[in-house]
Amino acid sequence: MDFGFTPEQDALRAQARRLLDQELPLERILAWSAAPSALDRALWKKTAALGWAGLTVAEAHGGLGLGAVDLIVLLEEMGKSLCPLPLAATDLAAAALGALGDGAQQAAWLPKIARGDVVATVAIAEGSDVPTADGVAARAGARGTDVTLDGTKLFVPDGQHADLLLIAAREGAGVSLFAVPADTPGVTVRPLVVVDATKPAAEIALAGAVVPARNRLGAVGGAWPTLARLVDRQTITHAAEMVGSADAALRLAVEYAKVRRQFGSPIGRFQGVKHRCAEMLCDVESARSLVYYAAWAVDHAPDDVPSYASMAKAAASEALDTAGEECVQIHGAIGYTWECHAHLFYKRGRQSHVWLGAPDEHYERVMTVLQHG
Amino acid sequence: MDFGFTPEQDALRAQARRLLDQELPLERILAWSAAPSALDRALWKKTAALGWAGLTVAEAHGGLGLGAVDLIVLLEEMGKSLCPLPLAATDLAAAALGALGDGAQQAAWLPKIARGDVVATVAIAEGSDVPTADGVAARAGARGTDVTLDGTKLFVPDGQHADLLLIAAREGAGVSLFAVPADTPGVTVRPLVVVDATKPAAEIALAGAVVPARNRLGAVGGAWPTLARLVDRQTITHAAEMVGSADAALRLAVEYAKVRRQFGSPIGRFQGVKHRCAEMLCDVESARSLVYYAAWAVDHAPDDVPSYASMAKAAASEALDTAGEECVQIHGAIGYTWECHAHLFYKRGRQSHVWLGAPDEHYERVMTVLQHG
Amino acid sequence: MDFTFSAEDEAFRAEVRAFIRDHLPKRSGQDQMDVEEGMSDLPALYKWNQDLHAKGWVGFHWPREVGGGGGTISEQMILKEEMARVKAPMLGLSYMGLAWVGPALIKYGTQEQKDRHIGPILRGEVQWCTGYSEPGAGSDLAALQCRAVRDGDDYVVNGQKIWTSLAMWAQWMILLVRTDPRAPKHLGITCLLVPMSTPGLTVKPIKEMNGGAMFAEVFFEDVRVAVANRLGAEGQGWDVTKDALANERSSIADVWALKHRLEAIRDLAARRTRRGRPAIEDPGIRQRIARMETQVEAMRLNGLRFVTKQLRGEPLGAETSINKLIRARIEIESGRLARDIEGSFGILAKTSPHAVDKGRWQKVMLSWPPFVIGGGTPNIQKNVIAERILGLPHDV
Amino acid sequence: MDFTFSAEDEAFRAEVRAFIRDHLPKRSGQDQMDVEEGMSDLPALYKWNQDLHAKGWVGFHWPREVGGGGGTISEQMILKEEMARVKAPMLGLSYMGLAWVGPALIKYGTQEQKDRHIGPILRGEVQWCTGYSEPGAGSDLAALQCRAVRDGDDYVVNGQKIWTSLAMWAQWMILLVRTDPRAPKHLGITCLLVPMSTPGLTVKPIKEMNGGAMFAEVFFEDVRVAVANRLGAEGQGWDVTKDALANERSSIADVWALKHRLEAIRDLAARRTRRGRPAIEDPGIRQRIARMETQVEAMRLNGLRFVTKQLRGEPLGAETSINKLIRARIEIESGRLARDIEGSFGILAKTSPHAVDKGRWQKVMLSWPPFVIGGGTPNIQKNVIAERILGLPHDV
Repeated sequence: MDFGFTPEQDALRAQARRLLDQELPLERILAWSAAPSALDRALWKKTAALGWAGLTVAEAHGGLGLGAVDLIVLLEEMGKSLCPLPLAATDLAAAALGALGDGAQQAAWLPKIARGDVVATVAIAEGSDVPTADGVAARAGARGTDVTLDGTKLFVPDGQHADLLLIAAREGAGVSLFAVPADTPGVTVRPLVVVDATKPAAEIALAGAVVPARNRLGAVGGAWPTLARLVDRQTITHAAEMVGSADAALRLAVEYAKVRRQFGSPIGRFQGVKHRCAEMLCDVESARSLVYYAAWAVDHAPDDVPSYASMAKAAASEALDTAGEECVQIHGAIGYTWECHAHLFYKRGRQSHVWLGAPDEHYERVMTVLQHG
Repeated sequence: MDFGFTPEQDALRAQARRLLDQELPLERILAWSAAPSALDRALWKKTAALGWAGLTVAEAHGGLGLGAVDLIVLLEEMGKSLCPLPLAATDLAAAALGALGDGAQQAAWLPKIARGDVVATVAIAEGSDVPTADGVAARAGARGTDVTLDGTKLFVPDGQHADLLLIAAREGAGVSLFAVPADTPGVTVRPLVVVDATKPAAEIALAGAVVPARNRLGAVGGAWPTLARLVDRQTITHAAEMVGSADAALRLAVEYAKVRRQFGSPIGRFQGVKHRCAEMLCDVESARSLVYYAAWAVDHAPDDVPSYASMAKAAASEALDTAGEECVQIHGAIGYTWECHAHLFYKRGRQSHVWLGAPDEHYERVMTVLQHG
Repeated sequence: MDFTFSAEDEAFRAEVRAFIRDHLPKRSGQDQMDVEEGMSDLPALYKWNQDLHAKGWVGFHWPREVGGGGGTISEQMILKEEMARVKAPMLGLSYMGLAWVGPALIKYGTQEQKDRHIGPILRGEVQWCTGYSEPGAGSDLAALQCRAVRDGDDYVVNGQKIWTSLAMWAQWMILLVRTDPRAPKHLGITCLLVPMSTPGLTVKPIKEMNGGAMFAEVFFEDVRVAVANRLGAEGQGWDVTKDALANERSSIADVWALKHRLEAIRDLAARRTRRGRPAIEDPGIRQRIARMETQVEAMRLNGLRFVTKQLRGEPLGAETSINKLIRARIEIESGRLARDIEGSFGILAKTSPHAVDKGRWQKVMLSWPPFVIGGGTPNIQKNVIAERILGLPHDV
Repeated sequence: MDFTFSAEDEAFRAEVRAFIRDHLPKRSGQDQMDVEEGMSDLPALYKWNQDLHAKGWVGFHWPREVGGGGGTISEQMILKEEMARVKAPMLGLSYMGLAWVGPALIKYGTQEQKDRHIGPILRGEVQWCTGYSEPGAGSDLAALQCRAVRDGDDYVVNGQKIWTSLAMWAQWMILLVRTDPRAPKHLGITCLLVPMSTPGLTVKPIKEMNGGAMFAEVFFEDVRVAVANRLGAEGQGWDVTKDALANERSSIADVWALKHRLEAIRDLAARRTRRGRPAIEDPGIRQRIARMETQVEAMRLNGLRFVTKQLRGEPLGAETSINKLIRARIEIESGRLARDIEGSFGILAKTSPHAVDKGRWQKVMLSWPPFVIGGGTPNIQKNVIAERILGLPHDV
């Protein structure tokens, strides 16, 4: 029984912290968020060289072959720094290729992903808010040995930075997944302007985009069960980022409360401030425990994944939505200014709360699992 | 425009406060709650002599002919003292007689009620939690010029102290209301043991109880619309008592926080305590405003009654449930002892919260009114 | 208790409604958030100010002898409520002048000062800003350090102010400075009226988290202010302004703005879906909407109880902090609720394709702090309530 | 990260399960609230204590040389978890003796004291109570005033204790007294072991709001305690007991008790109706159940993170306050939730006709304070977290 990290994982965390402190201090994130521009490819390559992009890619394909727990160590640190690198999206795409792709498909894409040459993402969601296969309305049609794709994918994480889009589309009675290079004619990627600029998302319009049938990952119409599992993975990795962000928001508020003086005393001496901070710590640590276990379950207890993914996301959403808001409030008027970093966490909290399902939706699922196993 | 009380209402309030402080200090309520015994008839008569029992009874029948706002002035003070006198129940019965009774029925009962000779109550609820006419399963059957009553009424306010029971029963396609003396054969009244002993309630079992048909108030099967209105009145008067109780619970906590010292200082100096008290005051005053307006609406703006009754009850429930709980918590370990009065308010809060509908049910009704007018 | 109005009051209400019908600028209806946008149609707002002023409805509660309307308390209430009901622009263009400067001038100003400033304020010709808060003096306003030293017929001001709203558009500032650093902190403060064009005075807008800029920092470097522009006596600055600080603007206009916002949220919920069903049928959403409606109603009725006290000639005390706290809750919760109704779409900001209601709700979500923090943070309001109403001991 | 156990640990788990199968008293399954009821079947509990003791499982984490079981941390965890899973009675009958007295004796006791007391505690033959809190020293325990004056070979004790749980049934008390009123408040305190039968010692049960009485006031009037019964040196009392105060009993047993309670709440919701539909289909009730389940799971996993720290030989600090705060929330919310599921029936107490589940939930609703307030109020826990984990300044 050991609910802690290995020395290797601690080293990975320390490495991430060093790199992020150096390359992406919050001042840089703030400047970037005013006018979110293209992905910093050089930085992405640099982290890929450290093994980040291929962290969970099999060693045979040039990755490190590590697990979900290792991944969330990185993501938690990225969350603390509000780092906009597309690691979670790329991991998800790699996991999809690993689960559904055949040898040729994996060999074609995974090494490039691991090297950081190809940024990838998975496009599942659309305008519908129904989180089942029924929510996929984009259509795939046969044309000889090709497949044509039509429809609109929404909220595609890091879609505007991806070279490779894995697109879920209705085919026959089911849902298939297709590997679609972003520069395929008929594919239009438009960035969405979101509340939290550090979490890019895009719209992908498909107007008769054509890919060879060999770009289908897995069987015709057979992708949904795997996609549903991948959404759980995505939910957990996102919750890990949220826990990091909530932790950092709390620390930012606490450090300010130690130095800001009102009425002759640091404001952190007043229980009106300190008790709120204590409650936030409670919520952050609880969400953290749930995220850690959920990540462990991904590779070791798959039956636990659905309910723990939902518990982790619900708890992380509540912790971060509150921590971001309190971070602004504890800073007082300064917290409302652009120059103060508080709003970056506030925006992350307000956005992540509904991204991949608000707490009430996840609690509903927890309840369903409790009732029906 | 005047959202305040008249000098006469202020005098009524002062009179109530004097009498309650003298006759029913919390020490006496505490002793009584350990073994709730019979109604103190002498005290009831004494208050009746001051006009309380007949406050809203027409002057023609020996009452003061006052309105719902006057009534809630009394009830708010009674709530502060957790006074167990059956004023709200008796008012409701008098209002039912006033609305549905004919001249003879009113003349038969109202003067006795106003004099304090007859304690009365209305029995609507049963085991079902459906708050519509469908929830009434007790049946009335014809037998010559008589009516037989069968069924079980539950949660009858002050049922164990009432001489006159106004009983709602299904008759034909609708619901009728019958005046049933408590000593009628076939009527068995059993006190319910409730969390808050200061709010007595009873079960009334009807096993072939017979009353003359002239004891029917109003038309055959025609009572429900009036009963629904009376439930709103009951909801408002109960909310008024709750506001009084919440106010008193807050004051009790505040007074303790001023004198109880920990770490060399009154605990009321710590924001952990004082901010909670401030929030409670906010909630109590808001509930109070809603109750006052709802009571005014009873006699002057009937269309506003349903939604304001629900808003008042929901707000009062939340305010009191919290104030009672915080009153215990702010007292620390002492608050858990029988000798401390905090638990009396806690129990009132926990009980009243679900009595006549929990906040979620009332908010649902507010929403329905907002949508459909 | 009586919620009806006298025949005179009802006649006044009819007069207000007729005026609205004839004079309300076409462009209105914005949420109160949109002060900046509201400023953009200045000609219409000047016309509106003129029309209102002609009726005596700018500075309606000020005495007639200084040019005010001399309205009774119930007439003031009717005027504000009728205007709010139709989402009319503010009752007067010189917002800060009406709220802060006028009341102080009326009580402490010299005849010359009144003659010079009150007319332009009423006519909406001059914008004012307030130089109160400093980086080290926010909730603890009396800790202010901005220094003024007497030099002949001038004061020479050095220091900094912050959170000065509308400073970029103002021609005058009402400024608090410390003239006696050795006096107890409330007693060494003096109030000055300062033209914004004075040399040495610099305005630096503060960019806000929603991307806009309504506030500014104001820097003073040897700014010379004529002693004639001192309002009240030297050292009397705290008294001069504290009345206005305590001067509760009736919250009726705020209540109506919130009521309009909740109406729009209900409408949003009726248009959007959650998990394939209309959001307005979602029980959790319904509960939150109804609960917020209940709080706004409580706020409205609390306000009427306060007005009743005023009508009866009783002073208003700390109880106005109650509505400030409720308002803070609603300001924060309304944006969050709208986001939850929008679900995934709740993340889309103003200029995004697919943004719901042109990103209105995201703006609400990013714009509550001035309403929550301005005029005292919730923690300060709670201290005020706990100490002044409940009698709990001071802790700061 | 690894949630599996070693082969040795799994063998131990099998041993525990076999033991439970063979020895668990039939009457069990009560909620932890029912300590009083639990006490009523004493013969079965003595037998259970004997059987456990024979296995070395009473005082399982104490060193073998004092008669403990010398269990490893993971074995302790397995033992507690398996017992909690089947709702077994407590691991040892001398509850306070095991929790408070034994640890202090092992560290500070003379050989004679150990020989005299540890055996009876392990065998469940002697009940202990703790004389710590006083009317003026609750959260601020070190402010205690109960006075002991040396008189020859005795201390003479005068004063009062309060909130002494189980005092009515105890034979011995571990008592904190002030021996040096002039020393700084933590340094003038001494620890004594006192037979409850000593003349001058009076126990007065405290009636609780749920009608029961688990706590007492204890009065001391010239109570003579032999110096030989002093635990540790004079003035060392705070050190002697503060270790035990800080000694986090693993919360695994608490977590399982809460899990059982939530299971019962789900079952309740499945049996009851709200507005004519099964309560478990009510979306608001579902949200509250799932949220509480999530909090209990977090509490369980937080506890495993703390155990991991211990397994790695790192000291446990203030983080155990986190689970105490979560537990406080759940203790209060569980009774409230059950009430709301029961609706109108939620007001019916134990002995009422129609009471649901024999009034179990009303008892829960009236019995949370010892679990919420005992061992430090939520406000104290928040101060501990804020100061010791977050490094915020002291305020008391």
